[in-house]
Parts: sequence; C-alpha cells; structure tokens
Amino acid sequence: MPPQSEPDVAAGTPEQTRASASPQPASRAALPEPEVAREWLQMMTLIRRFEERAGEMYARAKVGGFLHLSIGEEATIVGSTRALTETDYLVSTYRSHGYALARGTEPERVMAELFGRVGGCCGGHGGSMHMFDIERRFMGGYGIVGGNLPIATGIALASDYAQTDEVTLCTFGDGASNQGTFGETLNLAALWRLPVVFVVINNQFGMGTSLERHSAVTDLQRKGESLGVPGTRCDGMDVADTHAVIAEAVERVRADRRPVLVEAVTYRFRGHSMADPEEYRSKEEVARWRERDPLPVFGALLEGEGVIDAHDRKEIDREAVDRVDRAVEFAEDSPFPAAESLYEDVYVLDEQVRGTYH
Amino acid sequence: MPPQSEPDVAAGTPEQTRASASPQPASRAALPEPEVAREWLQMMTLIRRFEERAGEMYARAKVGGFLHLSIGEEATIVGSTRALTETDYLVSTYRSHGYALARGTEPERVMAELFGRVGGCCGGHGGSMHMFDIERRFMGGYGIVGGNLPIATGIALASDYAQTDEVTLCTFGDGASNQGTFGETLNLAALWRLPVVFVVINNQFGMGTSLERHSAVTDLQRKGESLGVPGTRCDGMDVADTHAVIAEAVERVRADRRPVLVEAVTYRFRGHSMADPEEYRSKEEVARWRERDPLPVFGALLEGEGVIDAHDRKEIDREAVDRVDRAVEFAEDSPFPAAESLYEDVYVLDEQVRGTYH
Amino acid sequence: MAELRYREALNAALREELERDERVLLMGEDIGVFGGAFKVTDGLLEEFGERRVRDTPISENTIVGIGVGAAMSGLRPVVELMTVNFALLAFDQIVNSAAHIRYMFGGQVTVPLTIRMPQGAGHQLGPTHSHCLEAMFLHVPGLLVAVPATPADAKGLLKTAIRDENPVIFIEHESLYGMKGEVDDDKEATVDFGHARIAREGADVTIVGISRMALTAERAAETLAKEHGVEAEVIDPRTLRPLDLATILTSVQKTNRCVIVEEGWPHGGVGANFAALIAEHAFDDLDAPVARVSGADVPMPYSKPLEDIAFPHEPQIVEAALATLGQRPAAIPGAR
Amino acid sequence: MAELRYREALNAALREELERDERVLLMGEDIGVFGGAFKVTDGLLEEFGERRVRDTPISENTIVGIGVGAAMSGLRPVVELMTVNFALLAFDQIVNSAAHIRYMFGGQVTVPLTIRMPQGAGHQLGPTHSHCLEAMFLHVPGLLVAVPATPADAKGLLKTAIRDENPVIFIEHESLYGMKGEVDDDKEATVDFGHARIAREGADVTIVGISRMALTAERAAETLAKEHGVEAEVIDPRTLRPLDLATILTSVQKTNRCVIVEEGWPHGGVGANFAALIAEHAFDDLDAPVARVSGADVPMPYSKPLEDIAFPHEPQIVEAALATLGQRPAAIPGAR
Ligand SMILES: Cc1ncc(C[n+]2csc(CCOP(=O)(O)OP(=O)(O)O)c2C)c(N)n1
Ligand SMILES: Cc1ncc(C[n+]2csc(CCOP(=O)(O)OP(=O)(O)O)c2C)c(N)n1
Ligand SMILES: [Mg+2]
Ligand SMILES: [Mg+2]
Repeated sequence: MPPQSEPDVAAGTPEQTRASASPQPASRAALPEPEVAREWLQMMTLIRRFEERAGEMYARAKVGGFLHLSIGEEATIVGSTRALTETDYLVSTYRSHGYALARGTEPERVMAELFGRVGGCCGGHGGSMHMFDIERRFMGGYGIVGGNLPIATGIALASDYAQTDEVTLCTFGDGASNQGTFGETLNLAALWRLPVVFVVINNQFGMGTSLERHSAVTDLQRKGESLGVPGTRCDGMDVADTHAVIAEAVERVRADRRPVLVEAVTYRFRGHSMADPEEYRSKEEVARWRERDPLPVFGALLEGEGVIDAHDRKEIDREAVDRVDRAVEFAEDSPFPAAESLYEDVYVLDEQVRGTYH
Repeated sequence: MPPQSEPDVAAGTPEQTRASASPQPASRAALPEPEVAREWLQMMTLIRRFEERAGEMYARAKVGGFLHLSIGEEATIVGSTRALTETDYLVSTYRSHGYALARGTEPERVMAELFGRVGGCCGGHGGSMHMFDIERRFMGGYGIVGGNLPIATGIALASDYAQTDEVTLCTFGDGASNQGTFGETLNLAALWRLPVVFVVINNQFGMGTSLERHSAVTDLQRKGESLGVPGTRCDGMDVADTHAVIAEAVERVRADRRPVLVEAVTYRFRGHSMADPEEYRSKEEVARWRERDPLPVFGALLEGEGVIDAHDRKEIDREAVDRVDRAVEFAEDSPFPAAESLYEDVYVLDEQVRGTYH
Repeated sequence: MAELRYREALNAALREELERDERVLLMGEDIGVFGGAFKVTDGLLEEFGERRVRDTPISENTIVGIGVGAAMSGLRPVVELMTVNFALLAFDQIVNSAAHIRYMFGGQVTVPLTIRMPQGAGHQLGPTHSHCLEAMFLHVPGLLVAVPATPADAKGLLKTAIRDENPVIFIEHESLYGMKGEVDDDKEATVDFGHARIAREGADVTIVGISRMALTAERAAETLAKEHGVEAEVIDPRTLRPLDLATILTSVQKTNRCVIVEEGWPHGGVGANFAALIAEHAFDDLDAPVARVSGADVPMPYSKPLEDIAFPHEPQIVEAALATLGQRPAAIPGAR
Repeated sequence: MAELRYREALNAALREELERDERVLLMGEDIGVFGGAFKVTDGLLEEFGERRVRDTPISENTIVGIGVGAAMSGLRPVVELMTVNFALLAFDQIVNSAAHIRYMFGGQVTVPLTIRMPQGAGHQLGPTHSHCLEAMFLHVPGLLVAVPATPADAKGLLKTAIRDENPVIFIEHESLYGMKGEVDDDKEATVDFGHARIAREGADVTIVGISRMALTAERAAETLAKEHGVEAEVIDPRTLRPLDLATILTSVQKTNRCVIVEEGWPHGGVGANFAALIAEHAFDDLDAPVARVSGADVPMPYSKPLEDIAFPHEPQIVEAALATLGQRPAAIPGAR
C-alpha cells in the first residue's frame, strides 16, 4: 500500500471504523528472503514468549507496577523495527518490552528491569513503562500518553541538524492521537521537514474506550492531513505488510525529509494492563481477532511456502522459551539496587558547583 | 460560501496562503435591511474610534499593560457577533475590546477597565486582555493563546446539557490553531456534538510570525477536517460576507448540534500590541490591505447603494467620536479600586469554613 | 454509619451528589464504561447515563478547560484526572483559568469545579507515575485543596467540594482506595473544609500528617507511646486550603514540638510551608525547630527496595519526633 | 568590563555560546524574525541563520519536548518560553521528561537543556501574565533553577546554564531587561551555580532577596542604614538549585535574624522553603522567626494601585527587618 500524499477519502465514520476494526484477510505483501522471514518469526516468537512469562512473573509478584503487554501486536513491532537501520532511532510508549527486544536489547536486561534489578537496562529505575537502550538507539519507553511525540521529533531534529540521514520512528496509540502534543508535534515536524515516521498503533482501544468513542475521525491514517502530514495504513496483524508499508515510509522520509503518519491496524489480545476485567469488549470480538494471531498465521505461511518445516517451527519456539528461561535466571540472580544508589543519576554532578543540589 | 461538509481540496501550500493572504475583491453577499446595514456601519465605526482613542490613552499612560488593537478586523467582529442571538454565548481572545462593544457592553465600562477603574467591566482586575460581561453573555477575553477553546466548548456543553438551543461562538487566531488545545477541543466538540462555532481569525500573523512560517497547512478552513470538524471560509474584510457565512454556520450548528470551523480572512493594520516595530512585514503589504479597509469600503458601499448619504456617514462618525469622548470622561471620573479590595473575589467565602483561605 | 472502603465512600459521595443536584456531572478518561482506572466511578454510568457520566478522550488540559467553562455557565462538573501525574498537562487550565477566572473577571462568575485525582507512591509505578503535587496546588491562590486520609473524610470532603462555589483540587491516595472505615450514610452529612482532624491526642510532640501520611503518623505515634513513652498528638489538616492553622498552633503551644510528614518532595513542600507558618505564629513556643519528614528528593524509582526508602514510613517519623525531643540527632528531610 | 543592559548581557551570552559550541541552538516563539518578545535574541537570526535560531509555532509543551529530545541526542538547545506564564502549558515535559529522564533511564542519557523565561509583575499585565513560579520549579528534583538579578549574573549564569549537563530553568525578570550594569566581556568568564552573591555586608539582619527582589532588598538596606541605623547583609542566592545554603547560614549565624524576600505567592513559596532550611540548620542562632516578605496571595490584578500593593517594595522589607529586631510588630507574608 503506497503512502498517499494527498487525502482521497472522506473522514472516517464510526461505521467505517468498525470495518477497519474487524479482522481483515492478510494482504499479499511479498515475503522477504528466507533467512529474513525466519528471523522475523523468531523475534515475534521471542516477544510473545517473553511477555507471557513476564505476565507469570507479575502474578508471582516478581514484577511490580503496571505491566502493559503487547501480545497480539508482535507483527506491528517486528514489521516496524525491521524497517529501520542500525543508526535510525526508535521511540515507543509504556507498552515497550517488544520494541526493546526487537531492537536488540538482551531479554536478560529487559527482564531484569521488570524485576527492578541492577542488571536491568535502566538499573531498575524505570521499570516496565520506561525501557531504554542507548546503544541500540532505542530512545525509550514513555509513561505519559502523547509525551513521546515531541521527544522523538527532537531526536529527528538532532539528526537533521547534524545532516545525517538517520530517521526516527515514533509509535503511539490510537488514544494518544487525541492528546494536544499530537497536533502540535505533527505540525512542527511537517513545518520543519523533520525525518520522523509517526506510527499510530491502532489496537482499537485507549484503555477501555473504543476508537469511535474517543476519536471523532476514526480513519486514523488521515488524522495528520490537516497538519500537513500525509498518511497511510498497514495491516498490523501481518508482519510482511507492516514491514512493506513502513519500510516504504521510512525510506520516503529519509529521502524527502518530510514526516509521514502510518496507521498500523492491530489488536491487543490481553487486557490494557494486568488489572483489566475487559468488560468493555466481547469475548467474540477478541476471538475473531485471535483467528488472525500474527504468530501462528505467519508461522503457517512460512511453512506453507516451504521456508521452514514443522520441526523448524518447534525449534524456533523452543529457542525462544530457552532464551526467556535464561532471562528469568539472569533477573533472579541480579541484585537489587543498593540503598546508597537512591540519589544516583538525579543530577550530573559538576566540580564547579559548591551549593547543595538536594 | 456554503460550509463544506467534506474535504475537497488538497492541504494548503505556502503559495496558496500568500494568495489568500493578499487582498481579495469583496464578495457579493447581499446587503441586509437598511437599518441593519446602518447599525453594522455604526458599530464598526464605534470600535474603530474606540480603539484609536484607546491607543492614544495608552501613549498617555492612562492605559497600561498590553494593548492589542483589532483595527482592520472590525468587519470580522461585527459580522460574526451579529450572527448571534442575545442568548448565544461569545468567547474571544486578549484582542477583545471590539467584541465586548459589539456584544453591547457600554464603551464607558470597557474604557474604564482599560483605565483600571472600579467602573470597568471587571472592576479593574482584568484589563485589556480580560474583558467580560456576563449580562451580554460575552464570556471573556482570555490571555492564554488557545486557552479559550476548551472554555467555550464547556459553555456549549452546559447549553447542550440544559437542552437549550444556545450556540457558543469562539474566536481565536491563526497562531492559536497550533496550540494543543485546538486539536483536543475540536475532536471533543465533534465527538460530543456540541453547539460551538470555531472562528479562526486569520489575520496572517501570530505576532511577528507569518502564517506559512507557523502552520504547515495554511488553508486554515481545512484544519479541523482531521478532527471531524468541517470548515468554511469568509472574507473577513467584508462584513456582509462574514455575516452571511457565519450566520449560516451558526444556524447549521444550532440545528445539527455539530461544531463547524470558519476561517475569517482579515488583516491587522496595527502592530501586534503597542510594542511592535513591525519589522516582519513590508509597508507595501500593509498598504495593499489598507485599500480594503472594511470601514471606508462598507461606508462607500452603503452610500453607493443609497442606504445612507454622505451626511449620514459624517453623522455616524461624529456619534461614535462623541460616545468615545463620553467613555473617556467616565473612565477618568471612575475611581481606582481601594487597597482594601485587593483580596476581594479571590474566593467565594463561605460561612461553613473555619480555616484560613490565605 | 456503614463500613465502606475509601473507594466506595467516594463512589457514594458522587452518587449522592448526582442524585441531589441535577447540575452535577462527571467527566474523565475511562470513568464510564471502564468504571474508572481505580473503579471509583463504578456503576455510575449505568445508573445516571451518558449525559451525566462522560468518558473523555485523553486530553487533560482540555477536559479541565471544558469543566471550567461548564462551571462558569452553571453546572457543577466533577472532572477526574486519572492520576495527579497527568495533571501536569492541565496546569494551564487549572491555574490560569480555574483559579483566576473569578478574580480576573471582577467576581462576575464563579467556577464551582471539582478536579479529582489520586496520587502517591508505593505501587512501583516509577518516575512518571508516582508524584505527590499538593505543594504545587497549595501555592496557587484561588484553589482549594483537599487531602482526605480516611473513608469518612473522602466522602464528607468530596460532598463539600462539589457543593463549594470555588474550584477544588481533590487529592485522593492510590494506596487508600481499599482501606475500610466507618462512614456516615446520612446523605446530608458533609465534612467542612478548614477543620483539622485530631487523630490522636498527646502532650509531648505534635505530628501533622498529610493525606496517607496522617495514618502512617498515627502508627508512628503508637510506637512512640509503646517503645519510648512519648505521647504524640497527631493532626490531619484534611484541607491545605483553607488551612486550620489554629488547631495546629494550639497543639504546638501545648507540645512545643512539631513534625510535619508529607509524601512529596521536600524543597518547597507542604512541610516547609507549615514550618514557616508555625515559626511565624508560635516561635517562642518551639523548643526545637519544626521537623520535616518527606519523600526523598528524587524522581520515584521503580525498584521496590529503592521505592520503599524514597517515601516516609513509621521509623523516619519516630526518629524525627525523638529528635525534636533531643533524644536523637536532628533529621534532615527526605526519606532514606 | 563593559556596561550592558540585562537584555544585552543575555544576548551576548547567547551569541558567545552559539559561536563557541556548534551544538547550541535556540528555539522559541518569535525569537527570530521578531527578535524576541523582549528583544533578548535580537540580531541572532541574522547572525546565525535559521538552522540555529528557530521560530516555533505557539506550542509550548511540544517546544520543550523537542528540546528534551534534541538534548538527549547531543545538542544543547536553549528554549525560550515567551514568559513563565506559558510554562504552565509545558509542565508535563518539564517535570516528566526534562527533569526525570536521566534518572528514569538509569543515567544512560543527559538532558543539557536550558529553558529561558522571564517572569514578574509591574507592567499591569493582569492575572494570566504576571506569575512568579520559581517555587514550583524549585520543588522538582532533576531541575536546576537560576534567578539572575544583575546584568553580570544574567550573562555569567546563562553561559553556565548552557554548558551544564543538567536541565536548567533560567528565570529572567521582565522589569530588569533595561537595567544597566558592568559585565565581564571575557568570553570564557562564567558565574558558577550554587555561589550566592553578598550584595551588601552587615551585622544586624540578613535579607535574602530572590531575582529582582535582591535589588529591592539592597535599596531597603540603604534605608535601614540611613533611617534606622540598622546594617543589613543582603544576599542574592543567584540559583535556587543548587542552593548556596552555607553562605546564608554563615550570615544568619552572624546576624541572628533573617528576612526572605520573594515576588511570588507566599504559600509553599521560596521563603517558606528557606525559612524551614534555616530553622533546621541554625535554630539556636535565630533570635526571631525567619520573616517572609512575598507577593500577595492573589492573582495579580491589572489596576495599577492594586498591582503596586500586590508585590513587595522597600517599605515592607524595612518593616519586616525591623520586626525581626523587635522594633515593629511581626509582619505576615503577602505584600499590602
Ligand atoms: C497523559 C496521560 N493520561 C492518561 C494516562 C493513563 N493511560 C495509560 S495508557 C492509556 C490508554 C492509551 O491508549 P492508546 O494511546 O490507544 O495506547 P494503548 O494503551 O492502546 O497501546 C491511558 C489513558 C497516561 N499514562 N498519560
Ligand atoms: C500560551 C501562550 N503563548 C504565547 C503567548 C504570547 N502571545 C500573545 S498573542 C500571540 C500571538 C497569537 O497569534 P494569533 O493566534 O494569530 O492571534 P492574533 O494575535 O494574531 O490575533 C502570542 C505568541 C500567549 N499569550 N499565550
Ligand atoms: Mg490503543
Ligand atoms: Mg493572527
């Protein structure tokens, strides 16, 4: 699906959304090289197994705070991150375990962060909502809905300022598109022609509020038009389509130095966070979407295309489970931060300063 | 120009803006009844003379703070306010003298507010940026750019809640359309189907920043489309066209319970406030727009159509000047607030409270 | 009287005021279909319908601004901000609009708006989700600030807030929602603003606890009595504006020692404000400087052991109280 | 040395740092073509071009957030908020992002961002345009807060702010832009944070003045000396974080009396914070409670005579100082 540089359809109506909100057949985006396809499946599997385990660890009180799982959204995560080069930047939300993993952060360090240990990628300061890995250019995990858009745009400004060809990809939710920063940031990014790809993860809900109950325009790919940002849409349940559309958007932004908005249509299989009775949606709706679970669907597709066989699929799953086991072991063994470290990293302390910071 | 319920053109480009920014011939909106047309001219004249005098009083240090004049925007003010009934609500910005006058607040009380006297419409607490007249349902004068949009929408919510057919009209500037509240408020007003008419006063500049340097989309009538708010445009230099378009929008909103955005294309002849060297625009540009000065143009039109004669025009001007003289006298004679009143109206003090408020 | 949880007491207050006054309506993120992030508004949508219980998009500044406009035109909106952390997005409407409009417009309108929000640490929500900002709200003239610590006060103060003509910042505590207590079920019973609650009487030292810290202070007082023979008087101000300074001063005149306990940051905190007020009004009664026990001067860390030492618990309060009695080295604010 | 206005000193600091460090860039509303609402950035667009001096749309929260992101990736942005009043729209990015990101992400990044903004009353700008919010910024760990009162400090502290690795809230004063003073023209001269300025020596009473109030305090000290034979020591802390508490304490140990003068609101103000700190560290040295002179606890009225009595002038400071010496009834904070 090529990016549309200009609007061509009317503003979405609730009816239309319900259409886009109901599962669609996987589109026909071509498969990549076998090795690449296999790696996508491996990463999607790792994210799935990692988050299932994180959920268990939360139930066992090994993990605290909020835990927002992206189970069901793995194709969106892998399809988008695989559209980036090593030097591109990634910014996501509080629903960020999968993005860190896809970007290459060791599962050990992500799990240790969930456990609040020194071995965690943020030394236990951030937790589930605030993952970060400077080496992988994964620029965070942000807990404030809509707060990450300006930050991502500032990173893109730095790339532009240094005249590099780096692109920043910023993900946020359908609910976040109603936050003031959305309009402010898209306008500014378009005005300054900054290399940022905005990816709105339309998982149909902002917490318990369904898309048509929180956004007057539900055809989210068009929500940037009035701000000078052209939009497009991908099937977020299909890793190949997601990758094709977002890769095209990334390269277009790299070349044109103009932001683009991509709507990834997907679904969150689990509750918003671990504390969510899910009374706002029907079991049937969830079941319909689960039929399109990106993991088995893509696995079966690769098997059908002869890219892998049944044994490979088992292997890939076993490897993922083993890796997650090791991650839990590492987290368990990693110590808690020492009490003395409480005040570390609040400030960069500087010789020149005599006064008291605290 | 009928409101467009759906987008039909591409997002504006700087070129297009420069077009819309350069003076256009007055459109052919039909004139109203002679008495109505005369009243429009009288009010536009009163506003002009009032603000010219306010400027002089500022130079003589009778008026303090910032003084934002809307000289050049009188057709927009009168055309829009005359589209409202007595029970409709009006909300404007810090550039609000004209709106208060057009809504019926006595020039005496507006001038006294500028003088900071007890006779002022806000008893001297608000000043130029914060006019208010509850009896005329002029709900303020707000100093924070973009801060008045949610307030106006809350007023519309109250009308809707009470199931009245009142409409709220909210004016704000081209620069304000970049503020987060713009996107947040329009989305919410559309979602809740609130009876509010958003009028963006496109006077080509946000302070010293020209439209195409602050907004990626410069065709402002379209800036609400991605938010579910259809837009239209009027010639803000032509009181008849402004009235025709906004009256249609107001009645449409009254009937459909759906917000509409109207772009009024106009120009500010004076500086942004009294302290503005105006280095950001050319004398020629200002001169071109002054050729379309709404006051002489409309006066000449009425004379040409035989609605009034040359003598009437002089009379109307003399009456305005006399009224402004009386306003200044009143303001001069009104006392300054007493020191003891400093803490009045911070809180509604209530018997039940024992503790100290301050 | 009935035994209710803090959450249920708030829910009852909202229900009763919705029944009592047609002008009352609720707005907030996920307060309707979801029943509220902390289930405070559970069942109210079903009972009162979408006209009066409104789910909003995620747009904090605008939600508060709409509440202001609605309040100016005669309604009595109760806006829920999912947590105090997100109130930072609405500070413009809270300060420049809600707090100042009545004064700015010469008293022509009132803004009877209640803005509810829970705050507090203890759930490992990390830096962006654990703020305590009562000191910032306290700073702003035009606002009233309530900080209920018990189910009874949660209900009684919320009803007063909704009926008050002024904008009220109503600060709940995330850790108290499940707490049970006796609550007056008389629909007309309210708790006045500006009336401190003396949670425990004592003659040796006055301990003022804000929000949840009033309860922690009560427990610390028991320890002081049992283990140190020190009788502490524990005061819960209930509202920070208006403030019942008289009750605090009367107590300090009796005990000559005072400890202020708050969960928020120490610099420019509530404790500093009270310490200054008490010194100004009762300097000669003080045998020791007013002591402050507060949250640590750091963003709230996620890791459990760090979070635990980053906000006050009984031991710090006991130490601080003993210090005012010369039985310990003086404490410096900031939990550790 | 050269004689410059406060405005010109700031302009010189920005120019020098733009020349010195390619990573420095300026962003803000009307700072370019318009030259800045208060002309602080005048001429810099012409000199450094649109890449480094950027006019922004009116989007405060996003402008600060973009500054944070740019700072995280190696730039040293200087964001101008036209006035402190509009910073209320950016509190989320200032607190949840700028102040907390380094800690939240375990020290992996720094946020060397400077956010400049003028504040203060005196120009009849009314309730929405006259705030002094240093007490709110002071409350937040992770931020540094500078409040220059002279052209020399304006230049020296701004250069330090831009070179510092931490996010700095740099608070200028609208009434000082035209003030002249001697300024060091050495491009490498800076003024350190955390070093208070002793504006005047004296042994009878310590007067600490924040921002413009340091100057008002100096004038009050002259009156105290001439008309009352009282020698006041006047201290300008220059930065509120880090705070040079040592210099203040040393002075109080000498004078045994202290008056804090601020322009902002009294409750939860800077004065309360200092009063608490001083009492905690020097209780036995105090012969009188630390006195506070502050702005009135009201939204700032427009009308000239009301505005005049709503923020501190020399007389209130003189009265408060004499009160600490027992020569007047004790003052209560809030100008009148
Ligand atoms: C400013 C702000 N308001 C409210 C919240 C509470 N909250 C956390 S996630 C969420 C829903 C966001 O929905 P969406 O943007 O669609 O992202 P999703 O959770 O579906 O991935 C809300 C309301 C928050 N974290 N920040
Ligand atoms: C939130 C906020 N930011 C900045 C300002 C300073 N300011 C006052 S008017 C103005 C320009 C507004 O332009 P526009 O919206 O086009 O309205 P106009 O002045 O042209 O009528 C600015 C930046 C303000 N008052 N409020
Ligand atoms: Mg969502
Ligand atoms: Mg304008």
